[in-house]
Amino acid sequence: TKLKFTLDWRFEGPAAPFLLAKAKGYFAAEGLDVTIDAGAGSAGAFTRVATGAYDMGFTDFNALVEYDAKNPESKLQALYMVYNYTPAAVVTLKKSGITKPADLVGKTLAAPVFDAGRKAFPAFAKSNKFDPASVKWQTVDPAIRETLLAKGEVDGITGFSFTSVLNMEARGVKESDLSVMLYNDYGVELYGNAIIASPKFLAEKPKAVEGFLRAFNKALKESIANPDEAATYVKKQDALVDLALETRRLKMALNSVVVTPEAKANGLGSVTEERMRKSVAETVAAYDLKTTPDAKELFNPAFLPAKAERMVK
Amino acid sequence: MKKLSPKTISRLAPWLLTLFVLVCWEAICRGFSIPTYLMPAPSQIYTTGIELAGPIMEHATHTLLTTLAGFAVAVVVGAVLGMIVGSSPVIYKAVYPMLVGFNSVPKVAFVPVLVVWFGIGTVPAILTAFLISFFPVVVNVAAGLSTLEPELEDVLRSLGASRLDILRKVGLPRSMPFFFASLKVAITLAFVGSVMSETVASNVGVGYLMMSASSSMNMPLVFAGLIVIGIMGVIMYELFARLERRLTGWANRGQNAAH
Amino acid sequence: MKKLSPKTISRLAPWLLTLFVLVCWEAICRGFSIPTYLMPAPSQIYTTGIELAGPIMEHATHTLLTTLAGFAVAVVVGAVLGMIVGSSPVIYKAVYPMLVGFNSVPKVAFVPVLVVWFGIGTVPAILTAFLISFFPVVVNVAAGLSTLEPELEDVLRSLGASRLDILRKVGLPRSMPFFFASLKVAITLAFVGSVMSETVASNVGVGYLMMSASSSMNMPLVFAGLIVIGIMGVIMYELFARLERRLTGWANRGQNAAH
Amino acid sequence: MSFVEFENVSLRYSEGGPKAIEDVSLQIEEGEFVAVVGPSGCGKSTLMKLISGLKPPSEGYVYVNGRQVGGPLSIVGMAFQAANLLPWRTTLENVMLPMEIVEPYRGQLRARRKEFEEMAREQLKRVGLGGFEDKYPWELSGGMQQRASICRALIHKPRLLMLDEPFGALDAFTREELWCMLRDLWQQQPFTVILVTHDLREAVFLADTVYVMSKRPGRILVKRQIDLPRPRELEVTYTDAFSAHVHVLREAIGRVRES
Amino acid sequence: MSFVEFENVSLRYSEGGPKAIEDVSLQIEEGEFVAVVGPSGCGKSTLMKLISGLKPPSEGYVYVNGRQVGGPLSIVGMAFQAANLLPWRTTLENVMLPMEIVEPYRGQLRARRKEFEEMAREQLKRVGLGGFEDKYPWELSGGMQQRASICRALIHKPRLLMLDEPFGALDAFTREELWCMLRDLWQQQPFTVILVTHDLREAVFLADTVYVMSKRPGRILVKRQIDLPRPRELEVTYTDAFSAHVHVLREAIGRVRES
Ligand SMILES: Nc1ncnc2c1ncn2[C@@H]1O[C@H](COP(=O)(O)OP(=O)(O)OP(=O)(O)O)[C@@H](O)[C@H]1O
Ligand SMILES: Nc1ncnc2c1ncn2[C@@H]1O[C@H](COP(=O)(O)OP(=O)(O)OP(=O)(O)O)[C@@H](O)[C@H]1O
Ligand SMILES: [Mg+2]
Ligand SMILES: [Mg+2]
Repeated sequence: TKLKFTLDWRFEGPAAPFLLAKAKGYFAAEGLDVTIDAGAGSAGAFTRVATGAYDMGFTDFNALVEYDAKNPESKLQALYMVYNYTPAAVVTLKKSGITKPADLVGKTLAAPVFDAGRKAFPAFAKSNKFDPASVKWQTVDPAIRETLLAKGEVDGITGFSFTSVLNMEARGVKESDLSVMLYNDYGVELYGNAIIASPKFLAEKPKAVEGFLRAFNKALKESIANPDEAATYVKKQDALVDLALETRRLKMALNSVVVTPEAKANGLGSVTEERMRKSVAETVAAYDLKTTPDAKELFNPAFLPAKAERMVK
Repeated sequence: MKKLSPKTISRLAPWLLTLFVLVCWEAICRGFSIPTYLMPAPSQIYTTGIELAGPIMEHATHTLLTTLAGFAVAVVVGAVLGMIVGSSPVIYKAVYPMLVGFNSVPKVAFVPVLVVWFGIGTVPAILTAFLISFFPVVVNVAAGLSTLEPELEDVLRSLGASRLDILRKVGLPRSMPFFFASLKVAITLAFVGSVMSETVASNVGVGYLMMSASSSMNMPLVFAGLIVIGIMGVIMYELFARLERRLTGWANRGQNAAH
Repeated sequence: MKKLSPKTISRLAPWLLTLFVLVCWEAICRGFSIPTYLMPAPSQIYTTGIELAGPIMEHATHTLLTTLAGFAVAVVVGAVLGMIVGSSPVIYKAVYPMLVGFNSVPKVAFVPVLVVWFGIGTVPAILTAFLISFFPVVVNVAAGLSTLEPELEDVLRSLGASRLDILRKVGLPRSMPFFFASLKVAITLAFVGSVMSETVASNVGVGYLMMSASSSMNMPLVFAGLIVIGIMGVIMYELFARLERRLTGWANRGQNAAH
Repeated sequence: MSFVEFENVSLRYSEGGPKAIEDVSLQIEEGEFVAVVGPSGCGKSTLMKLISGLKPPSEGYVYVNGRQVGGPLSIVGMAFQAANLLPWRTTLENVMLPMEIVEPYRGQLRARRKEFEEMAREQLKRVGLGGFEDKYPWELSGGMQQRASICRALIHKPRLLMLDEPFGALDAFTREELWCMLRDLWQQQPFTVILVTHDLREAVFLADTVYVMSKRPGRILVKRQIDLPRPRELEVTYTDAFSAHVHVLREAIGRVRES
Repeated sequence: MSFVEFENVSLRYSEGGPKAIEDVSLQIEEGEFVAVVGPSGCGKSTLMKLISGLKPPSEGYVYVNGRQVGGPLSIVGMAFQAANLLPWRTTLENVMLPMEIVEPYRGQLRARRKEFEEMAREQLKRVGLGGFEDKYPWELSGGMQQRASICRALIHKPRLLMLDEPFGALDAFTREELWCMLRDLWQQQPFTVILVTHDLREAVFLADTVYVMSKRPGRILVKRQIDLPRPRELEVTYTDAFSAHVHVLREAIGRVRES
């Protein structure tokens, strides 16, 4: 079966499991002929799947919540929660004295308007009991937000933890000089990126979806076990990437948002009903959505591989 | 029914065409039920546009001013550079490859650099608008000058006119049709440049508006932004077209003659 | 020391200028110790470029082909549209505002739509290159035609030539200087368009390379990409310049004459 | 009905502007050789434009070949007052132009190009331009351009040949040579010729009928039959009958100018 | 040294090409009225370009006013063979052109514009173009354009007036009127005139010295002093002395052509 799959971003460390699964023939073993394309952001990837241009994709779960709230009749569903935590984080320089969320009051943060961290910031503020309106935002392109922080022109940024930390390092700021406030560490319940499928594909080729997830799950576990090897598949896909950098990125992603306590307890890819409800509610509040979608509509665990296969240490 | 005079027809034509395009667009959106988040129908865009007219206008004004500033610089710099390039074959040969190379490069790549140097906001947007739009002016002015009929040049040379005189009295008037053609291209590029820069780093402007609308999946608003830019572009064009008609009527004499 | 002939000077000039710019750039980067992540020095870019020459060339070839495809379509469509617009005042009036409006809009906004229809990769890139670069051709061809001297047109009209004949025998040759001027602008825009589209929706091409390099903080590679585009732009320009010299020598006769 | 017929024709170049010619009626038979003389600016060239269909009359009717003239006709060959050679074509290519437009040559051009080119070369040689076939118009002297333009008017053997001051830039000897060439062509196989000239000897030597036009607005004041026997040799210009004709016409123009 | 002096001057338009004029030596005194005649294409216009400094000689030396000519001089007024009026200027503006370039008028233009314009209108009226001041060149007939171009050459009272077939497109009467106008201007306050013409009567009536040039490559074959007493009235053209001069020149040209 042919299957078109879109990533949320470019071929980088976190995309390793997908590329590994393809390169090692795990997809082929399920009878799938998978094409993996790079994306240019969660929103774009999301649209690609929503419009049926792509059969499946790897995108931000919260975008799905927002989309579903605005298009209640959509049958778009998440099937495998890859990032158990949202990678969103507030990053500041330690020397600026901002070390806890409350220190952000009255400060200026830089991020693109579509940044997941920026959009979910009200949830972060609420969990930490300060007024989200008390910070000022500076809208910038992803490419320069870290530059602005490094130059001290803004007090902090929001972004994916693993991306921003590495970007800051490239700008000569060591990880030890940064304070990284991962949302989930500060009381936010949001989920991160999930694998989603277009309604049409889901309805017509359920077997293919199941096979895809099975293959992916296998690859993900392998990646967790041996991230160094997994990262080489990124290099194979795109000769230009810096292998060391992507390996680090992959490891950071796996450690901070994939292999979480919850994932260790319940297995990779799954969600708990309780947290899911809270998470959706948080999103609805933070994004200022008019309706609250049904959590059961949003995540469909039916295609997940057996729990035993998904367990990690 | 009265027959329409050719003048009325040509006055109505752009409106009719616009209407026609809008109707087709609406029909396609409805007919194929294209989802809103992909491509909203004009009616939806209109509703959203009216609803949010206030903020849209604010952002649009900002973008317009930025664009005009960048465009003005581009026209001046472009015309001067074009004159220099167009009147000396050696400079032409020397400068052109560099200019072409520079202009083949997407200007977005420079916006971060500009932002870091000039801070976020209007200055990088003006500079981007300038950088993106001066090239067509250079090319066309240079082309106009270098295709100047030597016979006309000789009229001035025979009077002992200086190179500057020749440029002013023959070169520039002769290049006007080229110059105005380039303005039409340049103004559209200036809009593209400033909007692009606004999407990269700004808290105001249509570029920002579109980014923020698209991040909250409000596609009708994104398209409303696009359409507002388009309309501003048309208005600017109309202004130049008037100026052009006054200044290059001589070159268009064939069109006006009653044949 | 031998004195250089004017011909040698004008052959060396572009190289000297390029060298000069590179030296300045290097000096500025070192002098102000501008950080690499902001603006790498040419020497760094060179090192990176040589190191990764293989993959860069692969991506560049892809971009070049994409660009040329889009550009070719743009030239054909632009020239045809320009002819239609330039030879009828009514169509001119009707179509121009719409075209200007459309071109004031950043084409990036359409890339996602194109992706949905055509998938990511080459087709949207070609289309973007086309969409962004056909307008200058239209404008210039139309300007060339509408400023055609009626005297020359009359030569053909007096022979009972059809409108098409007049277009072919007088209109088009007369518009060649305008047309070539527009090609210079269009090819640079075509590069911008395809690269832009590649940054948004592709797994290959210089645009993809630049995005991927910039997300892994490899700024010298980003700039190497930019420079490769620039060089390709210059090469394309050089080709047109040759063609232009053959086809519009008559218009540039003043430049070649030994006065 | 005559071959060319004017019925009370007037022409205004702009609506409400002054009349360039007024209330002109004339008949020209097929095969007639007509000369038109009159003071500078009286409307002779305008008359030519009306006959060839380049301009529609503001009032009255123009018939050529039994049909009302609604636009340019392909049976016409015209040498304009200014040579109007196309600058992007060599002399030979300029002369070949009618062959590319007018049937039946056009259809046979591909098959018989060599032959037609030979005809063109022959014609050029006859006006003294042998060896200049591959020169561009701006490489020719004024008189040479004029001669090339005469060749262009003749080459396709038009049924109606219109010459607007064709020999004005030529010295007396070359001029007389060309008179004889034209006379011979016409004598071999009569076609209709309308010749505008300021040289009364030329008019009398060549024409069957000479029309004298008044000052602006041009009207036909005198129509004079030249009854000198054919074929005429250059010697006829020294006869008294010839001088008498010239004298009468000269008187007539003198009166015209004073009125 | 004479006012204008040629020392063995040759000119090739292209390197290695044929000579347009060959080994011409001549002296023209200040205040002399010189006419140049010769067959079409013999190099008369070329000679004019050499004197006015529009072209440098390939061999030999050209001196004007005691200095070697290195480029165009501002003491020259030139009427080209083609009228070469600037199409974006009205007739009056075209005539005013030298006032905007040549000192001392240029410096005084702002203060005395009214006065200068009055001069230009006056001059236009004298050549019969009163009432056409605000027309554009393409609204004038061929002869009218030529007359406007004569005005442009005269308006700034040049010390060296060069006229290249200035009356070729005029009828006999207008022509004679302009002869007289030119004669009167010259008589009032002599300046140097070089007149190219094909009309031998014109040459003899106006000039002190007539040069006859050979076929290409042009050489000076005959230099004839016209010793008719000044001031000359039109009646002089009917005298035998006059006819004798014309006859001799005619013979000379006849020989030239046969050689
Ligand atoms: N395109 C035009 N627009 C407006 N007026 C024009 C145009 N062409 C000619 N005229 C006017 O029409 C009149 C007649 O012009 P025309 O060219 O027919 O004269 P002509 O007899 O050919 O003169 P000449 O012997 O000088 O060539 C002139 O007064 C001229 O100003
Ligand atoms: N720009 C040019 N390039 C090349 N050759 C030229 C150029 N101008 C003139 N010639 C050549 O030089 C010769 C003399 O030309 P010129 O114009 O001086 O003749 P002329 O005596 O003025 O003739 P006419 O009486 O026909 O105006 C001609 O053979 C012509 O072909
Ligand atoms: Mg005329
Ligand atoms: Mg000449």
